Amino acid sequence: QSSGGNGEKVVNIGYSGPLSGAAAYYGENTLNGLKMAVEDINKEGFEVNGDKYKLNVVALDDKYLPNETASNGKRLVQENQTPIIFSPHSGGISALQVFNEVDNFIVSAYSSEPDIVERGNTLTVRIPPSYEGYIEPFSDYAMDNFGKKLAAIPPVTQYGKDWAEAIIPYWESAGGEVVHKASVDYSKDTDFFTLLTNALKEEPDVLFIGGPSEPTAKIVSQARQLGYDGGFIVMDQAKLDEMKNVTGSYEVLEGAIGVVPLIYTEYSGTKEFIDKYREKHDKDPGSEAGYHYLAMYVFVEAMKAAGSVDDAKLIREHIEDGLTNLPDDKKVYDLKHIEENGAIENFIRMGVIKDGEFEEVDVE
Amino acid sequence: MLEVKGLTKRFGGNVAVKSVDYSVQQGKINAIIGPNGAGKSTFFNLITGVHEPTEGTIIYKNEEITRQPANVIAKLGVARTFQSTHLFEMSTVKDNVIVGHRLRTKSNLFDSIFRTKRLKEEEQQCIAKAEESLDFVGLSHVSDQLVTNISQEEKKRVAFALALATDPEIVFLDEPTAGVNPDETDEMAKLIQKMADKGLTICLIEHKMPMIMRLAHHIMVLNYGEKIAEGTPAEIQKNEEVIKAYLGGTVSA
Amino acid sequence: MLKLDGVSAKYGKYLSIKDIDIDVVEGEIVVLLGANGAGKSTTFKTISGLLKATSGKILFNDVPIHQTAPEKIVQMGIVQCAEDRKLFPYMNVEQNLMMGGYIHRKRKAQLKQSLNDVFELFPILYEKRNEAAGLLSGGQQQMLAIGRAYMAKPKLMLLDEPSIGLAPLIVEQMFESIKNINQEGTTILLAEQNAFAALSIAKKGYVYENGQIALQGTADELLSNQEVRKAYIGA
Amino acid sequence: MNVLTNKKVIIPLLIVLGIVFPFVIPNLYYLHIMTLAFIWTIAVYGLNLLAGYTGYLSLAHGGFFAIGAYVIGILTVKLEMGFWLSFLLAPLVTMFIGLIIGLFALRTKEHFFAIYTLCVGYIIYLVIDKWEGLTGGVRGLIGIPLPEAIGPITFQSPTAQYYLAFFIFLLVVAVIYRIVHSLTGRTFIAIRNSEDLALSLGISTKRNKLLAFVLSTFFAGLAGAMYAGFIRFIGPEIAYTTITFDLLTYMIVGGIGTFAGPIVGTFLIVIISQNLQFLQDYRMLIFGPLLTLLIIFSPRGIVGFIQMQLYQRKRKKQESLAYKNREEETNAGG
Amino acid sequence: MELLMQQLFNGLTIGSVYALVALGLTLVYGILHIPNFAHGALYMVGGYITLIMMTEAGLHYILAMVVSICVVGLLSVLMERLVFYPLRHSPPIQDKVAAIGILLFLEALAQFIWGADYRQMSTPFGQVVEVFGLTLTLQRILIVFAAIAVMILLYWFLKKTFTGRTIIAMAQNREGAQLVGINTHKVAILTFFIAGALAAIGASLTSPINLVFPGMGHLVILKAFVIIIIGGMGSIPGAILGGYILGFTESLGATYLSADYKDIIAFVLLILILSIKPQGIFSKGGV
Ligand SMILES: Nc1ncnc2c1ncn2[C@@H]1O[C@H](COP(=O)(O)OP(=O)(O)OP(=O)(O)O)[C@@H](O)[C@H]1O
Ligand SMILES: Nc1ncnc2c1ncn2[C@@H]1O[C@H](COP(=O)(O)OP(=O)(O)OP(=O)(O)O)[C@@H](O)[C@H]1O
Ligand SMILES: [Mg+2]
Ligand SMILES: [Mg+2]
Repeated sequence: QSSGGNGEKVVNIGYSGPLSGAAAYYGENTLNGLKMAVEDINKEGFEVNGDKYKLNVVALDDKYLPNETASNGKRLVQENQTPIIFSPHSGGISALQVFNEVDNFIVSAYSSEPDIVERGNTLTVRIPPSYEGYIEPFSDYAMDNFGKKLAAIPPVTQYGKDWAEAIIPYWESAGGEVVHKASVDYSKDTDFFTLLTNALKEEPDVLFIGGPSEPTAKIVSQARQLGYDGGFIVMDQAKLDEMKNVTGSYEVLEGAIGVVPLIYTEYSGTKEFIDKYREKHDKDPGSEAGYHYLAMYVFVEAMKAAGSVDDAKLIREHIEDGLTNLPDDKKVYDLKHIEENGAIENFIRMGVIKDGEFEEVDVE
Repeated sequence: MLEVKGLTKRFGGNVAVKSVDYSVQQGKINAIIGPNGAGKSTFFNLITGVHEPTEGTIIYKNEEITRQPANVIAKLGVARTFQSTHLFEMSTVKDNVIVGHRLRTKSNLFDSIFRTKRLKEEEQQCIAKAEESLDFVGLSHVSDQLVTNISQEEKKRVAFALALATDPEIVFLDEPTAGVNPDETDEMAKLIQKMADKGLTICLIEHKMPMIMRLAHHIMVLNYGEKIAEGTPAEIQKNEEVIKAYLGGTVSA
Repeated sequence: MLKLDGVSAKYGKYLSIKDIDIDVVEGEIVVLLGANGAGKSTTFKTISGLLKATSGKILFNDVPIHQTAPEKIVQMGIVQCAEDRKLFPYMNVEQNLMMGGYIHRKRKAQLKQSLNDVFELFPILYEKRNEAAGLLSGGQQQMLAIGRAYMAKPKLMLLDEPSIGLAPLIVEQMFESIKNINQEGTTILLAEQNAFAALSIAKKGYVYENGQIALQGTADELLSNQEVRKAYIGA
Repeated sequence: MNVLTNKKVIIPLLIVLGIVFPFVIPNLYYLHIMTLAFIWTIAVYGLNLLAGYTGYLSLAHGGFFAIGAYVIGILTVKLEMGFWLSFLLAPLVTMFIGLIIGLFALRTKEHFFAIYTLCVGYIIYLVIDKWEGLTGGVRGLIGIPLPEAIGPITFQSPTAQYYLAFFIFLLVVAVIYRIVHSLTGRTFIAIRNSEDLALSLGISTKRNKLLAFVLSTFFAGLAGAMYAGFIRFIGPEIAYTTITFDLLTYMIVGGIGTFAGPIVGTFLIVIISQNLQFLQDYRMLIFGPLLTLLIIFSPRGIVGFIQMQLYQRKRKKQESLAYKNREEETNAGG
Repeated sequence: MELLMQQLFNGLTIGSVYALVALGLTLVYGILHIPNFAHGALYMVGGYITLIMMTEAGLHYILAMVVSICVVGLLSVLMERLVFYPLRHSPPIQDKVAAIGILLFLEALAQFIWGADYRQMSTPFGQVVEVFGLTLTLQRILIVFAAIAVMILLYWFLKKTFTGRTIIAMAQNREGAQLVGINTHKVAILTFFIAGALAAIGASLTSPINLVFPGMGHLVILKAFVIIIIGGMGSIPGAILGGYILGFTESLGATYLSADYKDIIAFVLLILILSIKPQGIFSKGGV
């Protein structure tokens, strides 16, 4: 940490994510959340061991390429002494995990890729919930309301594959049938007529889809054009509210099951965050912004509890305290606790579109 | 030494060379003439392996070489020049010619990387050959100049030197003096004569009749791909058919 | 008709032609002689605007043209038949010729007539009219290039070594054709290696040496000049 | 000749610079970037051998780079082979695959070859991306081990890894130097000049083109293996066309077909693009035009530009000398 | 059977767009003799301009498309004047890299101005129609017919008008074109304008059934390269035929082979064709 102007010290927080190229939009959203947290925190600053600190985000572009993340990581740690580096993609996270224990920094991982916390890396904190909790409730609801025939069209990403590999066995074990399986590459295709024609010829009752919200919404509307009237299981990456912006109304999305969008979430700190975000960016925040906002606060609390702003190990040990000490008005989400492997446990919530309206459905 | 039998080349429906029988006289200057589009260049290209013949055989030193690729034919001792000279403009004349002797060397990648004795020897050999050839064509004085800086006529000589560096026994020259003024044409003719004197067999395409008539020992005339006459310059000059098809009234001009 | 006044031009940094003065009177055939690389083609390129003169003036019917774009110069009536022919290799013979008449594209009948004239001049082109120019033999391409220039019906035709690579019979015919074209009223500036033939049909000539004009005179003067005879006629 | 262009001065100077570099930098991040630059340079040298000297622009180079990386990755991670043996095998396997592809690819020429190889590169990427069982798919391969110690030398520290990369880099530069300045190199250049002419000079263009192609894949594979050993994590994106384009850019900026070009271009751009990082998402707004401008004003790259300047200075000297002589002659004659 | 028909129609739609983009590329190839990587960026800008004209300026879809055609056409011309013209004498690899530079710039610029997110374009032709049991949207029918109309128009222009011929002439020999009195600057400008316009048309037609985002040109352009190679570089009929061949192979391949390997199909097709015919199917150069 370095000294700032008036006796305050500055802690650099590292970020390496896609700020240009195909995934830039996603990268920007994550960075927005992080930056907003830092701005808010810096209004007052925070105190660790009697010293006053402010935060400074050092954000580097890695174009979604792990090797660039690795270079960026080296740079952030060496030049800016960042105790924490945020990375919002699993490739980058893996690349950082190669040396984060040696170079002594926490990887703040925004990815629900299970591998990330299963490698025994002691300085990784996974922010978002694992998707595994969604499998059961989503499937059950879909099967009960629409029928047993599922066509799976997940995106080609690792995330999509993992989802598919989790949901298909469950669907089958619950007595359902998978009638079609293919994957889509959203970085290459945004017209899905060919794909859907093939999927729909099997007359499925439910479509399993997902990926970035916009192309996912596109799949829904094109499926409707082709006469499909069943339900949709939407992977947690896509958000129903964002999908509505593409389809124009929730009517088209009738029967879609997905995670509860941030704007329909009502924890103690959610509203304030949403309002602030809207004002600043003139659009609704997605969960990636919310989680990054939240995570930064958790880290600050952990630093306070640890009594250190630069000892990564110590900070990691105090994440649990960070979660506990988190002020209520910052609770964009209500996080439960951090597990041994670095995964933060979370509540599972699901929503559906019914009669043209969003509706939260109880899980359990 | 080189003989072709029934040589034919079709391009699509076009017959560029039509069953030509011909044999090159060793150690002599053999000329091939004929109207434009008669198939002379194609004839050369067939022998030197640039094009594959449609029909016919080519025999060189009792060995059939009909469908051999150009590089194999060159190794057997058949060299050629092109009408337009492609040289590497940004390197020196000598560097351009050195590679001409590459076909007589054996060094491979291994030799190059470890700079073996063989490589060093062969490099010397190539350099010596290049110098010798440049000397022969009278270009020693420009051997260290970049090719961009030498004159058109000198470039033509470099092309000759390149051909000579391959250690050929027979050389095919396709219009070596096209666009060269009479004064320089004479110089080139002398060079061709000098090559023949050295024991090389020459095959020559030219439209410059005075030069051909003076240089050539033997002339073949092609017209529409067919051989219409063959013989000494004196015979050809008198041949009615040749006059009608090709020479017109300017034989003596 | 055409007047070059102290024209110099260069490729890159080095002067290729220096202080060239040439005067072509309407209706004449004028010959440029010179060794390879002496600067004849460079002069032609400068006249037709492909190369910009670095100094000096070029006047065509008293209008300065040394700053004019090549296509404007063509429209004014100067057409060059270049040494390396510059044909459209994938177009067939007839299309090449029609492109030659580009500036007269509105006058369909005239183009048809010119086309027939060219075919009459070079019957072989008629035979090959549907073949791609790039596949013609060297000599055939040369004829096509001349034919294409003819299609533009120029007032002044620049012929750069038209006899290159042509069979003797054809050369003879070609000089005949040049004479005919000239007699129909086209002024001709001709660069040639074949000095004897060229001077026989020309009115006057210029001899180039190292990018400068070393000698000039009427055709007869040049034909009888010992040095010229020795260097360019080979007798 | 200028001191700075004298080989006898500049080469030892650069080597010394390379050796003392780890001692003069403020932190290890510089070492990381420098090590990467060495690795990229090796790949660019491979590309230059084919595109610059032989005249065949391969756009599959990123793919071969990735093959090298994946071979070492698969051998060490999946088959748990030792690092050094895998490291040895990686470029060889790449070369072998290169040989097979080259046999077909080299039937084409010019743009056909460029696009053909572009497609080959893309297929390599897709294969790596889809063949999960072998390559780990999108997830990639994690946990490539460090090189085992050789006697007392260990490769744990970034400095040791830097010296290892530097050593291999020097070796490659020396080998490339010998190749391009030998009969083999002359043969390649002859092919670039004119294949017809080369054939008529008795050069087997087929064989030599294949040799150049295979060599170029060898260096790509070597660089890929070094990269995998250095980053220790690989994903399919290293096979993507962007890598090829990066390599191409390094080569062109440095000077295609020049000996020093790959080094100059790679180091320059790697350093510039690190320095443009502060621009974040707008850095391509600067980098794109910069690249285009450079190409417009110096098509033969930086090294080509310098060579041209030197050459023209020399020529001017000769010219003015010759001109003077001529003046004198004409004066004497007139 | 119905499935086959539906997929054939899908192939026809995709193929029409491919053909349009490939046509622009092939035209430019004819003049520049380089694969213009920046063409994909033009396609992308075309999509954005139409979108912006509709959302911000409130223009009708068709009007917005006209504006887009003009803007992208001019952008393309600008590119020629500022970059490719100065580079006309340098070897082709240089142009390629310069084109990559432009591509990087335009993408960054688009992201800077319009953001990196996926955007949706609405269309007045969104209606779903059933024809012979096939489900089509009007927009898709529009794509097919508009593309075919544009292609016929272009073909007629190039082959039958003197102005069109000048493009071909210049492609084959720039100086030769000057010597017959063609203003090569004008022709180059015209060509690039047409190429840009084709990219804009292609993008504007497909955007309503796709999404608009900075990277939208990537794969399209890669496939367009495949097409012009298959069709013979610089060949107009080749580009059209190649576009449809690819469109059909993809939609049928996705149906009867594997949807996951749909993208590989194009590239494998190319490798196969070039391995057998190294010069492409229509192996003559020239437009
Ligand atoms: N690659 C080719 N494809 C098709 N036709 C060709 C090809 N090469 C040559 N031809 C045709 O073959 C015939 C003979 O051409 P060739 O070049 O051999 O003539 P030439 O005798 O050398 O004529 P010139 O003296 O004018 O150079 C010509 O009609 C030409 O159009
Ligand atoms: N494109 C060019 N770039 C650089 N230098 C050139 C170029 N064209 C010609 N030159 C040089 O300009 C000078 C004059 O050449 P030019 O072509 O005008 O000669 P020429 O009299 O027409 O000769 P030839 O009889 O060979 O046609 C020569 O030294 C030549 O090397
Ligand atoms: Mg010939
Ligand atoms: Mg000339």
